[in-house]
Amino acid sequence: MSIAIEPQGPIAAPPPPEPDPVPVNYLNNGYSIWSWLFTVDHKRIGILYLVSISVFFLAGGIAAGIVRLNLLQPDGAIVTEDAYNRAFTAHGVMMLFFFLIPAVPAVFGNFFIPMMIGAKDLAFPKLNLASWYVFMLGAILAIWSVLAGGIDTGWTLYPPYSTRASQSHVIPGVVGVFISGFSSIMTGLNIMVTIHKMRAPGMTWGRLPLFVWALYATSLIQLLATPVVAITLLLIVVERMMGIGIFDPTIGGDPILFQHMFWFYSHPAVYIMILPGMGVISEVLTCFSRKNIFGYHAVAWSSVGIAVVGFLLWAHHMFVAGISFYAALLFSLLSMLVAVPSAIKVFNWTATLYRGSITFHAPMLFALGFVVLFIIGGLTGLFLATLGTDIHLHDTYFVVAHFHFVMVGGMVMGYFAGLHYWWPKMTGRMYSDWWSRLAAIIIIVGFFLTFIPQFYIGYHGMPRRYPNYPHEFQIFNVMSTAGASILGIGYLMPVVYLTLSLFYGKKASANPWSATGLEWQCPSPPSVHNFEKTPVVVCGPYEYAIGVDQMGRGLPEPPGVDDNPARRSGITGPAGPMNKETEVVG
Amino acid sequence: MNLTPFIPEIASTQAYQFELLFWYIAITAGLVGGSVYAALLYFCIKYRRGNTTGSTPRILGSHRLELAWTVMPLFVFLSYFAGGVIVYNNAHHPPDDAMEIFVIGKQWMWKAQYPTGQRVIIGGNPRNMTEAERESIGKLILPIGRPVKITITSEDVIHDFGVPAFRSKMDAVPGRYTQVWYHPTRLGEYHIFCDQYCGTWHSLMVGKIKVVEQKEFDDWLMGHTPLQGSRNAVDGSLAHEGRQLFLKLNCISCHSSTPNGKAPVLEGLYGSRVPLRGGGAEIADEEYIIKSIRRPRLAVVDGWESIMPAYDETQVTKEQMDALVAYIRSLKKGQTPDRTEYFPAPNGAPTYPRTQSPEKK
Amino acid sequence: MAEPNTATANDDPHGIRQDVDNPATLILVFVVLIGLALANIGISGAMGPTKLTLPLQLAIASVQAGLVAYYFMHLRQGDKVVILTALSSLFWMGILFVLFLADYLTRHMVVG
Amino acid sequence: MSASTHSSVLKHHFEDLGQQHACERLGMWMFLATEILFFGGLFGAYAMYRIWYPHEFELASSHLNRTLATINTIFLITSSLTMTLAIRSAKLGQRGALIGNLLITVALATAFMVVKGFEYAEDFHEQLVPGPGFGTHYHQEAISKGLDPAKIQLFLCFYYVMTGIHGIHILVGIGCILWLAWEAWRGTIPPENYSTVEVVSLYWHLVDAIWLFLMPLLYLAGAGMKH
Repeated sequence: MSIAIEPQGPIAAPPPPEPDPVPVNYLNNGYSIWSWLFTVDHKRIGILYLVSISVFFLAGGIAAGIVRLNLLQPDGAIVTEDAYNRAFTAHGVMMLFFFLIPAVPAVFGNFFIPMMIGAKDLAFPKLNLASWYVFMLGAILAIWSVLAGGIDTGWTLYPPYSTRASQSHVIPGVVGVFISGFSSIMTGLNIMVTIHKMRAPGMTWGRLPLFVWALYATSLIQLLATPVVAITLLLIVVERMMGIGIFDPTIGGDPILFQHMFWFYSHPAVYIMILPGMGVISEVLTCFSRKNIFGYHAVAWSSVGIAVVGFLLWAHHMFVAGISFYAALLFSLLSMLVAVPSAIKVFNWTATLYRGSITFHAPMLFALGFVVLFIIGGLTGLFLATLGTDIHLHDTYFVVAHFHFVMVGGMVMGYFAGLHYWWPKMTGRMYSDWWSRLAAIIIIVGFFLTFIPQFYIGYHGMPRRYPNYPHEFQIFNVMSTAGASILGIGYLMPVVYLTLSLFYGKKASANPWSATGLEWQCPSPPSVHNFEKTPVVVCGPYEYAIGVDQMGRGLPEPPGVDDNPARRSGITGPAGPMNKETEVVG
Repeated sequence: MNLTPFIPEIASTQAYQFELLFWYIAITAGLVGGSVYAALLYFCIKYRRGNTTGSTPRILGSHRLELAWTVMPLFVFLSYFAGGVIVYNNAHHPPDDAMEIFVIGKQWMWKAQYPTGQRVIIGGNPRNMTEAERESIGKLILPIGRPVKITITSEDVIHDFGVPAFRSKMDAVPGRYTQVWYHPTRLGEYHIFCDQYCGTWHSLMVGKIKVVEQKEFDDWLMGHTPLQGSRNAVDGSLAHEGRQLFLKLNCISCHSSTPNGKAPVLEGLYGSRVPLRGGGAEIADEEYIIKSIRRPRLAVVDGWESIMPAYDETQVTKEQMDALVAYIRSLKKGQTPDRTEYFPAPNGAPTYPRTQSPEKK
Repeated sequence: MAEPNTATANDDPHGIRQDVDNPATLILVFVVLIGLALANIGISGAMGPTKLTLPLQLAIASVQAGLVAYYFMHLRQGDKVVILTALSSLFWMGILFVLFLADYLTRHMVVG
Repeated sequence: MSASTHSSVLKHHFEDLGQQHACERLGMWMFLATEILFFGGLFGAYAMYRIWYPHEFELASSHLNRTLATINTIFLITSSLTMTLAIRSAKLGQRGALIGNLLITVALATAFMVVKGFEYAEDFHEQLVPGPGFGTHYHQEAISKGLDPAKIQLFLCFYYVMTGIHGIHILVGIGCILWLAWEAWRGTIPPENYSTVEVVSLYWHLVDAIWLFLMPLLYLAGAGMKH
């Protein structure tokens, strides 16, 4: 291990006495609405995405609220069956296509990938802006279709229901999703080209932060899977408009073919959703336990492994759909393979904590919540990948609970971990330490209360998408709804304290968590071109044990156990590596 | 269904296999997950900042550990796969002697049909039904301890015929036939759910399966015991075939329910006591019906002319005779057809307007 | 990837003129492409629909597409990542085909 | 080569022109990868049905107009050649030749679309369309050959969707090439900026290459079939 160490502090940190003239950063570089709407700065586009997906998260959350409230009574507590069907479809479409898929790649990926690899911007800034516009166009169409009367097909849009039976506004909704798919492709393409071609000197593949590896794997899926769903959705639109098409059983078409093509995208798409979350977790766990990641290469390659193997197992959504017996065997076997890289990640994260020096600030609590919930989500996935158990559990609340454990327990937790981890960098402000920790705990508790009962009723056979259900399931649905209201409160809290931090929060230092990534070498908030001069990378991403960042300079003192990071503004730490004996193991 | 027991009712052989596999996975996965939780908890307490000096060792990983936790889970997962294959294989291959019941999904009801022609409609929203359909709403009656094969298709969109107590589920796909089979092992009533979203009343496309003793089942099937929800309308069944023959052979022109019919009405004939010309009587069982068709002059019903021609095996084959008997057996009061030119298509294939022959793969 | 610093000519500092296509090559490729297209049509018409027709047609089309990619799309000058991208798109399409076939070729085998 | 041209071509966030060209080329290739998968989904669906219903597909294909398709193939291959020559002109800084080559490409592409339009018109006239307008003579013919007329319509769905989407790609290509010609006329495509031409040409060649596969799958499936 050879690290060239320059004896100097972090370059970009402003000197402690504050009231110096505020340096130009990406936020105060123009205040007009046009300076935002026509920006090509990847950081501003990231913020645009952050604002938009927060709105869609809220919209999807309202739909979820309607669904949960209606399930309080076995025959529907508040809305009609038609309204319920539209509500859960709106929930699915909003959350999946307009929140989960863009959440981390388009917000944190856009914002931090160039900074983490030491680039001035993404490779195609205009394309990046275009992707936001395309995304918004798709979202507006989808929202319009919801407001105009809704879609009642479920987010899976299976024909022939979606093509001939449904009486709802399928076409604008599907076109909206189709269009937003292009935004996803554009973002993925941009990130992929950027990672390939724009890394700073010394930033080899083996020194990339794991978040970048995860986003690389995500982009791979976005590029190669999204076009297949695009053509599939197009075929649905054509079939619905023309009254005839290739999935039409009356002319010999096979409705199951749609499911194949749909899941060819939509199964890898769940990895689009979870992989970036995993990347965030690798960043946060190492930072708050002050440890190198355990098994860097294993974690990095397991991301790529998940992305590639994730393409081979879509038909496990179709074990009881009437596919071939032998195909079912094959897909079940392949599904078992993808569980391995996920397990590797979990084991490595756990091992990273070993002999660490752990603090429990909000990002760490969210990250631990991710690991805890993802373990349950992942292990229950095994029941669904196993043929013999899937024939009972398929399309029950067991699936709903599993999916939410992975997507909400996994991805949304990862998203919040990232949001709390990078918020000081993005906004230059610290949020309330106490309130954020409380929110993390409330969200985890609310989550368990919401979704554990769903495993139980799913195991007992309650089908998904049922506004009317047998009476014996009522008590569990009431428990679930109660948990959901706690969860809802938990999700509202960050909205409040994060917004307040923008106005009343303490100014954040350049590196409040004492993290090693290149993004922390920029000021908070970053300047317009990120780096004054192109950084030169000398070592891997997680040298917390030695106490140097990726440019080989010393880290500031990390926040202590009871240390409120908000009070630590201006602390820049020792110049040079921590002067200590470092034990090298393994 | 009572949720007090943690394990849901086990009412078929497949359900039993499912539970074994489910709990094998649950326990092994629970052990793995639990030990990771224990490690997380232990590390979080032991290595919290307040408990350490703040300096950490530089641990980059261990190839041996990586290999261990790559290979070991893989083998565990493969054992799940193997167990799953056994159960799935079993679920996919009904025994040869299984009784076949035909189930058609339709927005929003299930139309089940027994090999002997009995038809029952399960679930659905009564408001969306025709009068005839409403009358046929009932339960799917199955005999205990006997394999039953369910062949499923759909008339419109994709549905799914799921029976939690049997741990079974299969999509109903328009234009295709799918199959499940059960071997019920417990008496009782169990839920049928539509598990594939199919539109507005998806959640009302539910009903009950009732598992009864073989004798009770037979009685019901014969029509001796009127279980609710089973008319003897017999589309697509043997009896329906008999009905077609009844019309085709012009039996109807004499055995009609019109006042000037030249022969006795056959409604409710089966099992009744028939007075014969010249005194005496016979119970109208299968034997009697066959005899009356093959050699009608042997026993003429009191009060009627002996005008019926005899039908030998060149005119009515053995199979056709079975069908005719089944039809006459099923013929109840007020069911004699009055029109010869129209009768509905059998309820076999999906009834899409443009449908051609179903997939013959 | 072009290596700008290897160019020595004063009027070509980025090595752009160095790797221009030879028009003769392009026209030769063009002639071969047209020839293959006509051959494909002719052979198909002569053979009629037999079991071998489709594989042969697709083989000819693949050769054509390969020529287009290699010469017209400059895959011969492309850097490794470009070639990797092109190959991986084909690989993923292969995944789609193979796993589709896994279902469609064996579906009729399930008889119960 | 003046320094000012150089700096106006090099975008601010790239280190040098080599990086910029490599990024642009790679970005386009990645987009092409998505295009290949886009059509790949369609080809996959086609392949499955072709395996299931080979004879219906051959019969349906035999009714398509192969003459027009052959003419179109020649148009597209020629346009690929002129597009490649346009890159050469751009690299050599020959503005006139660049614009000329681009305009020939546009002309050929437009000719393709016109021929395609005539072909569609003919198909409609002969009721070679799926759905309620499906010609009864095709229905009778299929039945007389012991085939299922429904699946003839299935093939026609593929025919219209595939050629339709391909046609939309041609239209987009025409737009892009016209834009290039306009930029070249304005003089914003010096040799340093040749990659702009190359990027569009990559797209154009892909559209061409896809046609090379549509040709056998749609038009040649039933070639040489007797009626």
